[in-house]
Amino acid sequence: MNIPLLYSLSGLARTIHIWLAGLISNEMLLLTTEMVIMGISLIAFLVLLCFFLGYMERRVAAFMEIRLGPNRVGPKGTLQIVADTVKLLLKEGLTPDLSDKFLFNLAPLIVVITSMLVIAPIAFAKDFQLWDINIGVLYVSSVSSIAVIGILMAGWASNNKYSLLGAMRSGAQIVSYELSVGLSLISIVILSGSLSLSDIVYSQSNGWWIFKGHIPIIISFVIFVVASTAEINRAPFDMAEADQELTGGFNTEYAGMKFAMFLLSEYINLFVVSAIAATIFLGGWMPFHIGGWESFNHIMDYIPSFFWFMGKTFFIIFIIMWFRWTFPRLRVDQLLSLEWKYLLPISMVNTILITVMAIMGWHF
Amino acid sequence: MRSLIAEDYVTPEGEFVINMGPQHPSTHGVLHLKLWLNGETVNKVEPHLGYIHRSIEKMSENLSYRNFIFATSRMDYLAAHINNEACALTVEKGLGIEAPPRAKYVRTIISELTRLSSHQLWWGCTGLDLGAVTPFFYAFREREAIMEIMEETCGARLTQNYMVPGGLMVDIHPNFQKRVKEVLTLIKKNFNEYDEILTGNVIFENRTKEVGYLSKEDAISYGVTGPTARASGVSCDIRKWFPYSAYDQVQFNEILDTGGDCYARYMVRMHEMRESVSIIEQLIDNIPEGDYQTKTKAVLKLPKGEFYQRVETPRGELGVYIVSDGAASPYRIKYRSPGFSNLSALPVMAKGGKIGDLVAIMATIDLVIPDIDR
Amino acid sequence: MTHEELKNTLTAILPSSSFDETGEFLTVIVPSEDLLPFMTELRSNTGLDFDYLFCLTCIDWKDHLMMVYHLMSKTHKHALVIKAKLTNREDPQIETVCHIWRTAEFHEREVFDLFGVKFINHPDLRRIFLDDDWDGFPLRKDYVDENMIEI
Amino acid sequence: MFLKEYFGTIYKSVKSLLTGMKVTGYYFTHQKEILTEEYPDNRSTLKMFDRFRGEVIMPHNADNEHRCTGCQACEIACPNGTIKIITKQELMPDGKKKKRIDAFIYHLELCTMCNLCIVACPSDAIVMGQTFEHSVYDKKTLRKVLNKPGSKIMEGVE
Repeated sequence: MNIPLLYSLSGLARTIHIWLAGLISNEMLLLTTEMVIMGISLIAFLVLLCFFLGYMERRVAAFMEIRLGPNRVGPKGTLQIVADTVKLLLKEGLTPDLSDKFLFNLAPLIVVITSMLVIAPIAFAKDFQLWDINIGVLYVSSVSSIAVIGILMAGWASNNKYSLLGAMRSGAQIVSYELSVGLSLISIVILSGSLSLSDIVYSQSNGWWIFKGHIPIIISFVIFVVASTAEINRAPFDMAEADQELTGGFNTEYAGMKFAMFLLSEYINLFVVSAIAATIFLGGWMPFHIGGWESFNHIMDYIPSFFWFMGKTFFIIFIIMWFRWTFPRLRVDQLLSLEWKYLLPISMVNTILITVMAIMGWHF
Repeated sequence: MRSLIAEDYVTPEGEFVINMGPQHPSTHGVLHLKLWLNGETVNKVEPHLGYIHRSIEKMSENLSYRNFIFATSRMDYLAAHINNEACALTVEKGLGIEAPPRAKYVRTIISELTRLSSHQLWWGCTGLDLGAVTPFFYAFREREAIMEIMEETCGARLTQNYMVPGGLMVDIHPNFQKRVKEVLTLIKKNFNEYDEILTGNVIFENRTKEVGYLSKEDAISYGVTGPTARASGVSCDIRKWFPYSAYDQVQFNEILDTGGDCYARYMVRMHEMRESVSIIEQLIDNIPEGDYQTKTKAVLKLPKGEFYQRVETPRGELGVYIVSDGAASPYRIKYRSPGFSNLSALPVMAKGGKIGDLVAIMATIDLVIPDIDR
Repeated sequence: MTHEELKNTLTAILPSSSFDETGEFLTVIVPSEDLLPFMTELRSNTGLDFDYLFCLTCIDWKDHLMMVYHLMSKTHKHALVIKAKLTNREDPQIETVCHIWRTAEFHEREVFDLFGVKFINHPDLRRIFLDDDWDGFPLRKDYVDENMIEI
Repeated sequence: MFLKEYFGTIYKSVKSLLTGMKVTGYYFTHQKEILTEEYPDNRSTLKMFDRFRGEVIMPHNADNEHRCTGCQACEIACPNGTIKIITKQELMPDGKKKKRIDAFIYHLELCTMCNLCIVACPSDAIVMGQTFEHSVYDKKTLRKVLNKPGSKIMEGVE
C-alpha cells in the first residue's frame, strides 16, 4: 500500500517512551507510568476539548439565532466556559432526600467514564492511537451502549418522576438506535474487511470510503450521523432531557459538579461519534487526494495528519450542532417509528447492497 | 430513611401522577397541571389556577372609571392595548359617547399591531415548546420593531395604557405612519422565513397534525373563542360579528379551518398575521384628521345599568361587563377572559395524547396565565 | 329573533319570568328554582338554540346575590341575559348548568370561589383561584380581610 | 405504490429539513444581520424615545422654580397611591395666606408608569422622565421628593 508521508505524532510518543525506559528499568512499572501519563493527558485533552466545544456550540447557536453569543469573559468570550465551570464547581451538589444516594452519585461517573473509554481505539493522527485493538468497531459500539445504564441509574435514583420518564425514554431510544449505528458501521467493515479502526483508516489511503463507496455509503453515512445524534441524546432527539416536556429529564435533580459531569459526557460523546464518523467514512487522518493531481496531493500531504482528523471531526460536529439549532424535537413515539420504519429497513437493504458491491468489487 | 415505594409513584389504578408546573418551562408562567399518565399517555389533566391571581375585579371596584383601565394591561400582557380598548369602549358605551374617527382608526391600527406582536411571540414560543429554539429569535426581531412603534407613540412597550374613555391619551407620534409602513415591509419580507423554518418542517408537521383534536360542538360548548375555536370551524371573530372601532371600515377575512388540531390552530394564526398586515395597510394612509379625544367630564359617572362590550384579543373574545349603580366607580366589573374558557377545554384536547402532545396543545391554545387568573 | 319574538317565546316557556329591556341585551329574570328546566329548554329548543354561554357571573347587591348568565346562539345570532335572584346570602344555592354548557364548569367554580354560591350537582365544586382553606368570599361587598390596607 | 409513497415521504421530509437548515445556515454565514445590542457599552449613544415613560419628574427652571400649585389632581388621578402631596400655608407679601407645596412625595416603587397623573395635571408641573435604570439595593431610596429644596412656584402659575 502506498502510505503518504505525513507529519506524525508517533515520533513524539516514541521519544517519551525511550526517555521513560531510560529512567525506569522495571517493565511493569514502566507500563503503569506510561498508562498514568496517558490517562492524565487524555482527560486533560478531553476537558480542554469540551471547553472548546461548549464555546463553539454557544457561538454557533448565537450566530444562527442572529445574536452575538458569549463575548464578555476573556477575548471574544473564550473564557466564558471557564467561568461557567467555576460556577458549577462552587455550587452545592444537592442530593435529594429519599433518593438512592449511592446510585445517584455513581451515575454521573459511569456516564463520563464510558464516554471516555470509547476514545481508546480512535486514531488521532498517523500511528497515534491509545490502543490499536483489532476489534475496534465492535469495541466502540459495545462500550458506548453502557452509557444507557448510567442514564437509567440517574433517572431512577433521583426519586423524581420527570427523571424516571426521561430515563425510560432514553433507554428505549438508545437501544433501538444502536441497531442503525451498528449496521452503518458494518457496511464499512464489509468493504474494508477489518474491524480494526487503524486498518479501516489505512484502507482509505487511495480515497475516502464516502467517495469510493458510491451512493450506498453516502446513505449509510447519513444514517450514521442521524442515528448517532439520537444515540448521544442531542436535539432533535433529546427525548431524555426534553426541557419543555420533562424539565430536564434524567438530570433534573443534578446540580453543581455532578451536573457538569453529564455536560462533559455529552460533549465527549459528541466528539466521539463525530470522530468515528470521520474515521470510518471520511478517512480519519488521511489527507484529501484527487487521483492524477500529483502536485495538489503533495501539498495536501504537508498538512499534519492531526489537523486532517480534527478538521473532519469538527465538520461533523458542526453539522450535528446545525441540526440541534434548527429542528423541533420529535415526539417519543415518532422517534421510535423513525428508527423502526425508516432508518432500520433502509440500512438493512443498504447493507445487502454494500455486501453485493464488496463481493463484486464494484467500489473503487 | 424511607425507601422508594411504588405507592409514591402510581395510583391504585396504575396511573402515574405528576404535577406539571407551577414551575415548568412550557406552562408559560405559573399554570399548574396535574397529570394522570399511563406510561407516556395522558389519561386525565386537571388545571390548577390562581398562582398569579391579583383580583383585578375587586381592585377596580374602588377605582374611578378613568383609573381602572391601567390594571387591565396586566391581564393579557401580550395584548395590553386591546384590553385597555375594551374597557374604554365599555365606559364610552355607558356614557353614550363615541370616540372621534381619528381615535377609532388609530385604535384599530394599534390593535392590529398588538395582534401581530402577540402572534409573533406565540409563533416563537410554539417553536420553543416543540424544541426548536431558533424561531424564537426570528420572531423577536419583528416584534422588537413593533415594540419600538409602541414605545414611540404610547410611551411604553408592553403595558401601553394609551386608551382613555373618549379616545386616545395623546395624539400619535409624527413618525407613526412612516414607521408602521417600514415594519410592514419587514414583516412581509420575513413571513417566508417563518414558513421555511417551521411550517413546512416535517418534524413540526408530525408533532402538530392530528394532535389535540377539538370538535366544533366541544369548542362552542366549552366557550372556546379566538383562533383556537376558528381552527375547529366555529365562526366567532368579534371583529366581524360585532364590529367596533374602525373594523367596519376595512375589508378582511375571518380565517376558518376545519382541522381542529394543533396544526389547524397554527395555520389559523399564521394566516391571521397576514390579515392583520392587510388591515393595517388599508388604514394607515387614511387616518382622518381631527380630534383624538372627545371631551369628557372631569369625573366620569356611568348611569345606573349594565354594560357589556366584547373585543377580539389575539386569544379570543374578551368581554367587559360593568354593573354601575351611578357612582364614580364600577359597582361590579367582570372580565370574561378568553384564556379562562380556552383553558377549560384543555382536558378534552389532551386526553389520550402523549406528554409531548400536551406541550404542543398548550402552545397552540396560546395561554397567557395572568389573563386566565386575572 | 327580535326582542319581541324572544319575549313571546320565553313567556310561553316560563310564565313566571319577568323582563327588563333597559340594557343592550334582553334580560329575563327567572326564579332560581325554575332555572334548570328553563335553561335546558333554551338549549334544546331549536327555535332558540342558545348554544354559547359567553359569560357567567354573579353580582352582590348587598341584600341578595344575583346570578347573571349571558347566552348567545351561534345559529340564530341572538343574545339573551338570564338573571336569577338568590335571597339567602348565608347559604346561596342554585342548580348547575355545566352539563348544558361545559364552559360553566370553570365559571361556576369561579363564582363559588369568589361569591360562595353553591352549585347543586356540580361535578367538581372546589375553589379555583384561592387556597382551599381561604376564609370568606372576596368579591362580596361585606368581605373584610385583615391584610387589606388603605392607601 | 407503497414504495412510491414511502420514498415520497422520505424525499419530502429530507427536503423540508434541508429548507430549514438553509435558513439557519444563511444567518450563520451572514453575521451582519446580528441584532444584539450591547447594552452597557452603548449607553452613551442610547437615546430613549421622547414619550418613553421612565419615571415622574418635576422640571425646575434656572431660578429653582417649578410649576406645581399643590392642587392634588395627580394624587387623585393615581390609581396606586404613588403620589403624596404635603402642603403648607405660606404668607404672601400682601398678607394673604396661600397654599404651597411642602413636599411632593413620589413612590417610584409603586408607580406603574400609566401616565394618568401627567394627563391630570392642570399646570404641566410634572412630566415623564426618560431614565430607565431604576435598580437600587434599598427599596427606601425609591421614595423621592420631587420638588428641590428651597424651590418656589413659578410666577403666574395658578
